[in-house]
Amino acid sequence: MKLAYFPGCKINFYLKDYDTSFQSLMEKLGVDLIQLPFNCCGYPARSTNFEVSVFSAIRNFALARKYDLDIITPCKCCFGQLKYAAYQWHENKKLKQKMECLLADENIFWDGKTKITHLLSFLYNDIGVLELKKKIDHKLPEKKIVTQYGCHALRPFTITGFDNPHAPRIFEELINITGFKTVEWSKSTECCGNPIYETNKSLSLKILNSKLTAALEAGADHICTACTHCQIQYNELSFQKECQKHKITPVLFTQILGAALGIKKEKLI
Amino acid sequence: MFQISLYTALGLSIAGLLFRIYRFQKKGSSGTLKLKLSLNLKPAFFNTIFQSKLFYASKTRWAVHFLVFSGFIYLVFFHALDEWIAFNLFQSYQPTLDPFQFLRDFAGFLVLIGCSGFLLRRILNTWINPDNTTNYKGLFPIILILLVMGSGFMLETIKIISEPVFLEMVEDYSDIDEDTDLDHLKIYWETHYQVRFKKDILITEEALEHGRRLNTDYCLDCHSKIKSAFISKALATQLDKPANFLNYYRADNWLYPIHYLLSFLMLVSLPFSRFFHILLIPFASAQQKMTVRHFQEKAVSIHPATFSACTNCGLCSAVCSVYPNFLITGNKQILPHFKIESARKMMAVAHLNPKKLNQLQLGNDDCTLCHHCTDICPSGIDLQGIWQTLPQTLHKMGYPDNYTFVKDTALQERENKEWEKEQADRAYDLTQNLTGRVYSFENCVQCTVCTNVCPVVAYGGNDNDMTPQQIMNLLRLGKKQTAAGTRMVWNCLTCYMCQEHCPSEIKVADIIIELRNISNQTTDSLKIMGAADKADK
Amino acid sequence: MKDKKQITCDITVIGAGFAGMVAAARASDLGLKTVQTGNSSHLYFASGLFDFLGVYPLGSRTPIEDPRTGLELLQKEMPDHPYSKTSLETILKSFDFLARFLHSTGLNYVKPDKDNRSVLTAAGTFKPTCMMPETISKGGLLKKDTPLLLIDFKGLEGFCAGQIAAVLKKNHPYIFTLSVEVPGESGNLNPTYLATLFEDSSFLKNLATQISPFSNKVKLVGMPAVCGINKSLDILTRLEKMTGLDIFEIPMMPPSIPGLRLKNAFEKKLAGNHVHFLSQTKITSPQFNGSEFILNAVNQNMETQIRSKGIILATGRFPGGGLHAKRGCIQETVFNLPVYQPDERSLWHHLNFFEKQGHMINTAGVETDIVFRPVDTHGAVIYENLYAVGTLLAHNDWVRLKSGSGVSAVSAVTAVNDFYKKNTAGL
Amino acid sequence: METDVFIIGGGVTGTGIARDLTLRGLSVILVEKGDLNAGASGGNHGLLHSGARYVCSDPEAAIECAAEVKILKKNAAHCIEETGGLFVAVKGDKENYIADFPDMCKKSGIPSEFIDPKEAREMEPSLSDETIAAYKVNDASINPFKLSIENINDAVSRDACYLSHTKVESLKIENKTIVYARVRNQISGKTDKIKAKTYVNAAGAWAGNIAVMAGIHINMVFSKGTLLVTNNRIAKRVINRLRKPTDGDILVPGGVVSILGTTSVRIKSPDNIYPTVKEVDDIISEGEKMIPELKACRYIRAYAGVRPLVSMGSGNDREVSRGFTLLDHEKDQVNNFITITGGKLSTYRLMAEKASDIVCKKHQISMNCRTKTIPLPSTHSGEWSEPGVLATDLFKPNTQKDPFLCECEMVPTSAINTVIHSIKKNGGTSDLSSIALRTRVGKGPCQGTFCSMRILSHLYDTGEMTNQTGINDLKYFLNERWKGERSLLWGQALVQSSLKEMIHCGLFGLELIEK
Repeated sequence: MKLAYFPGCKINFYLKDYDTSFQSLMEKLGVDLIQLPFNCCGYPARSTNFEVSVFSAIRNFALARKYDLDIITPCKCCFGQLKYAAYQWHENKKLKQKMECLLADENIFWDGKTKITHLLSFLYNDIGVLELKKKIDHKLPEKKIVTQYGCHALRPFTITGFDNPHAPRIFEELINITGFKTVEWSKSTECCGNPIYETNKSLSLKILNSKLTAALEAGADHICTACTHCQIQYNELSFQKECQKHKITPVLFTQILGAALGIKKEKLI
Repeated sequence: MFQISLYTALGLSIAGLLFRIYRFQKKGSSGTLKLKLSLNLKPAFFNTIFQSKLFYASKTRWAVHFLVFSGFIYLVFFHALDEWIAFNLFQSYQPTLDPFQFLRDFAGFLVLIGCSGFLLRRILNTWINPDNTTNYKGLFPIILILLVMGSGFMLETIKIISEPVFLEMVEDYSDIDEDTDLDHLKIYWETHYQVRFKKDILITEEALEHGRRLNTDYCLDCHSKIKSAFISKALATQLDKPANFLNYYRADNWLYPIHYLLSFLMLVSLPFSRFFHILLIPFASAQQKMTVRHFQEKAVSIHPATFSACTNCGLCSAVCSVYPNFLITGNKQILPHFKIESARKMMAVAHLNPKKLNQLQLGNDDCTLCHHCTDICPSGIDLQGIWQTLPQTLHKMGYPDNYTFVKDTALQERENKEWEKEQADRAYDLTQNLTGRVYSFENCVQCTVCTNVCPVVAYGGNDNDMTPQQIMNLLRLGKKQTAAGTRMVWNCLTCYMCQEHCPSEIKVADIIIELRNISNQTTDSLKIMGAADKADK
Repeated sequence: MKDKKQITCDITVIGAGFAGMVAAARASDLGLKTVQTGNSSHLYFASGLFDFLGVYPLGSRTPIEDPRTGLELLQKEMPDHPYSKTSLETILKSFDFLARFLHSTGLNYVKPDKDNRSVLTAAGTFKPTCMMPETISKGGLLKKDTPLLLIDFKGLEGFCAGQIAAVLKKNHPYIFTLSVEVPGESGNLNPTYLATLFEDSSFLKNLATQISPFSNKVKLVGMPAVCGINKSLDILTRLEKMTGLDIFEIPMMPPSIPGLRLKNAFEKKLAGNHVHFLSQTKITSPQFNGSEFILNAVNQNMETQIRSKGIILATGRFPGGGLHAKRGCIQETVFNLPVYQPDERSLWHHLNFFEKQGHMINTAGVETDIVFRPVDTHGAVIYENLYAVGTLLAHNDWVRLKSGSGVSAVSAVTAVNDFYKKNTAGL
Repeated sequence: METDVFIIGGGVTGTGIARDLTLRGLSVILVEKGDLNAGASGGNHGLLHSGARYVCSDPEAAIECAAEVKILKKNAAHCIEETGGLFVAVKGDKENYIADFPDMCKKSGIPSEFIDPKEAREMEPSLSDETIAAYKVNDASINPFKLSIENINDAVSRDACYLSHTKVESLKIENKTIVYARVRNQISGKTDKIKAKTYVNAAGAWAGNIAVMAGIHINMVFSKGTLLVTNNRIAKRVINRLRKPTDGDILVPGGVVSILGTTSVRIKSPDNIYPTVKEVDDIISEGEKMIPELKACRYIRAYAGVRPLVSMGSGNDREVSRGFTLLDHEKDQVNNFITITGGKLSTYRLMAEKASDIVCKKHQISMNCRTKTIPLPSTHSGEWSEPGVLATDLFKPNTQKDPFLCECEMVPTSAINTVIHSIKKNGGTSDLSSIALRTRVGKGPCQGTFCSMRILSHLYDTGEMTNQTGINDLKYFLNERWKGERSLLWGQALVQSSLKEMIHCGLFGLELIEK
């Protein structure tokens, strides 16, 4: 299976290990990822300029369309934004026209058919939990782990359609096959605080802290993320004094699944 | 004459160099951009000698660039500085002997091709080029090189055809005194070395034969046949007619100073023109690149010299993640190779045009720190490092980011501004215009569920002012701008909790995000107005 | 062009309010492949108390002691009332099912005993109800003259201990009040956030130390219903241990935390039972092709075609969107079923908001047969496998009768059971 | 208690007279059986007529208006919003009326300017596309509550005394003069005698009842007018239907809302009136012809006022002059008693002036009226009655410190406290209703669903309330709101009210509580 790999901006500089582990995981699952010169998904521009945000996304779609590929991304933000943009494109005729003109200038186009899928939904829907389970040959130790559903994949459900927005399951199901045991906690669907890290760091960290405390109350050893931004936020643990007191480590889903599938360590970091 | 000009040139050039360094240091001491000593030499070496980064970035460009580079280096060592280097390396060295005679021409030839390549590209794709000033700056060195090469080849050609030069050589290197011998040698050189003589001498077989013998005796061991100097030879054949005239006026004598003066001009302009990148790129590439940890610890510092290493090749802009932003907003200051230019100017002269600075601030805000520009930059500049430090500098200079700007302006100021009208008139038809249509928020039943699920409300503490549902009320009360300026709107995580939980299914988050859009536009126009005022003063 | 999808299932529950949740719970419990659509956030308005029958006949000055006697009378006098279509034991059974289901999610309700319990509310009034969360139950046992400590929290609007005390003064002379300051919170406190604070043990300790001094004066402590969102009972018992006092919660204005607990409990468990939930999704142009319903579930970006044998219509009344009132008439929004309603708008509401007889509009709704299948004006069943449950049903002024949860529960359970009986053969 | 002048009725006229007289140096006691603007002063459009509306039905009233409006715009600017107004006719309206309108305006000297219907629709996009004619006039909107509050505050600042919830029970008459009035406080039930030189009956619709106490019969006619409040402001300007005045033909912007009215129904008694469903439907179906949006939009509440008119015996109340009636009862053998009633909000000052003139004559005071010249001072307790006021001037960046008690209209705790303070200063009781009267509390879409409880518990918190009357207070307040809601409960308004019922009856079971 061929898919266009949409890494998203941050992964390249901030989270190389997610990049590598994701790629080697896909390789293991027999998916060959095509690297295209994608630009920003448009999420950052969403709060500054609506048009820009949609156009950025559509331009990526058009690029994928050029090679007749569907897109997969490991980042929940990018996933959500691309979904959102596609929705706007279909809804808003005037907008669509303008976008089409702009694309035409670079002689590319988009017919709205390109599908966008996130790592998790891909594994859950296209590969299937049972399929994966068969492939697992290195069961991991029974560590307690809590899940971090990124906001933008989960909400608004009416646009992303990722999973039940109030009681999502797929992440748990996917983790539990690796051997790790997910534990219930109150804040699994809540925001990690990353979106305002740049502008309002103190608040961002407060939110992060509240999540860590809740995770500890639930008795977890790890927090599992499947989103670039969430992981970057949790990596704050190692930088911020007030976070270091929490004895809990964030892990990338790609790494634990990769490990469970027996991918070598160096190909995961 | 030669000596004087050489030493003045050297002096000037060194003085200039020192001056630049001094300036850099002074700037360096100013705040965020400190001098950084931690160097990593390996990339510096490869990037300097083989231009490795350029090679990865664009093969063709690398090829062209490397022609010039290699040819030029050869000429410097085996032509300009031959007395110090060439002669000492090879005892047998003679500029007029092969292979050196051939190589010199060949090197010159490479440089010529390379430079014409530069010119060609500049003419072909103009969009990638910055504004005219830098365009000219880019052209200056190329022209200069071409002139130097041109003059060089001309000089060689003239020497070839020149009778006086021939006679001088005869004087210096042979003991021929009989006119017949001299004539025979002349005949031989006229036919084989393309010297042009005033009065024709009739050519006979044995005269030529005798000439050849004389040539082997006296000349050959330190003057190869000129066919190896293929370019000059070609030129010489062209100069058949004016030859006598040129020889009469000893063109070689006045062409020679032109040649070396031009070369000295190059030397002088080294610190002040694009030539400088020859020294700066190694330096920039040697600078340690920023890592995530650096930013976490806010230990970011870029040496100002690296700004000047940029050659405006524009490769960064081609891979910039937010290129689409530029396509829609048209703000050039989004693109890296424009940004660094203005940033460099800003560093150089603190009082840059406020409008420009404002644009720069707005443009730089769009950067998503994807590191593509740094990855590709052939000069090895840590561009992302610069983008990441720029906001602090701009803030110091009175150009804060929108978040801070809004935080510091009282909400009342935002209401009833003249621009508000035009903004109201500007149809939001491309957006959903949720804030403009009553039905999108009038169904609120004041149940405060959105407020209850909002993490910002929960943890914002004293940083909160309005709650999501109060924002809906503000809209109902027709206070769009006030709403747009609230902390709520600007602290919003866009986590969509409110929207997902709203029993009346109001698009709370979408509305808040749209408000932040409006607020951003408002802020931009406020800033632009402010910048304009500054500019007037 | 929206994302298109297709689902086939045994039964579709339209609506995610209380009735909808019960129906989905029952259906998934019976192993039916269930799809649910709607907006679960309306449970924020639920008090968390399950009423059976609080007042009958309407206009009587006092609530009824024993709902059973009330029920008998009601079944005699109001043959159209949903309760009249069912029996006491069915009602009790459905309550029982509800209790079991919620218990399995870790949300404990006290089993109903013979009489109604009257639960103290934030207004200082008593609400007659049948089943309540254990965190609230002790408030239902409030005796005259028992010394009582009432706690409120600075910044928690709409709840004032002094107010309740003042109202109760006549019957409960020995009431102490305590206004707790939440450390580090200067301004407005919303209940949800306050509830999350309870999950932090240090906060709990702090609170305990402020309560303990009263332990020699009182035995019983009442506090707003914000004692944690998850594991509320554990937290309450921990607090009781720390203080050595009996503590109960007092339900207050929406957003109600007991309601939120219900919401979470249902959602978690139903998701676990693989009930496919389409949040904030509307059903448009439902069709019946003789054997199954074909529903178009539409939201912003998705268009899901649901093929379903049966449908449970639990869309609620006006707030839930099950009924929509135009200026002239009231309509049912999904199937446009016939709606029993007053003849003209002037009859909808009384002049007195607190009219004991209740407003006529509250009896409007969908009329059904004895297994809650909507019937047309001639009393004929409209669709074999279409059921209407919950507050959508006509002739039930649940607000005045205090019969909301009871009717919802019994109608939902009965409907699903009936569908199951009829269709298990086919499954 | 003793005073120079005893004024009955705390409407705009009463408070206006109080201010006028205190400005002329007389001491004043003003009693009001309810609270400020309980009658017609509260139940109207809040429209400052340019006069154009009356040019054909009642020219002299029109001229009066025009003159008064000028003065008010100068002196009471802070109670007025200079909206400007439009007269528009739609397809089917009487051509000849449209044709005569401009000259009639000219006759009464009222400026009116013809505008092309297209242009009119650009000015007011909400106008129907069937608009056939439009005239620009200088109507404005005025906040009657603020007006009365400011008037009385100014009077009180000159030692006038305002007694709210105080009802006149009887007037004691001895040889052709009233000796004292017996009053009863509605809340405490205490009675009291008030002696005064002159007695002014400004009881508006209840003027008849008061006059009767002095054995005088006034032939009052009560005409009920119902008005609707929309959820948001629909038009920038006042919009009048260009036709003979009738039902549902004026839309007045009131801050952030619009007010649509009105009807005219002859009723027997001015007491406990309320808008009926039929009236509401009539108004909307008339209004939507002029502004289609009115058909779909969400309404917050409806309210009714009674126009006190002194009959000239004819049939239709709209024929009866809207000019005011001023009766010196000397002719009725009561020397120190005058009655002032009827009239319009726009001319309240003039009414007050004329009444005061007579009073002054009786007191041999030569000083002329000064309300014409001295502007009405602005005090703080008034501003909270203004829709959306907080969101503009009084917005506090950090409401964490000062939480809103009423979310819809954004009334913060501090505001409630100031209002409570000013109520107590005027000897009133700080209960929900009197707070609601002076603030926007309960006037938003939720109509008291949440704010009622929040404010009540705040009152207990701050010790303003201690006994168990709170619940009855709550019930009373909600019922007052209900009167305004019930007639327009459909669509979202019904959703809101069902939520209210769920909370206050379903959960709190207030309907089971006995007084």
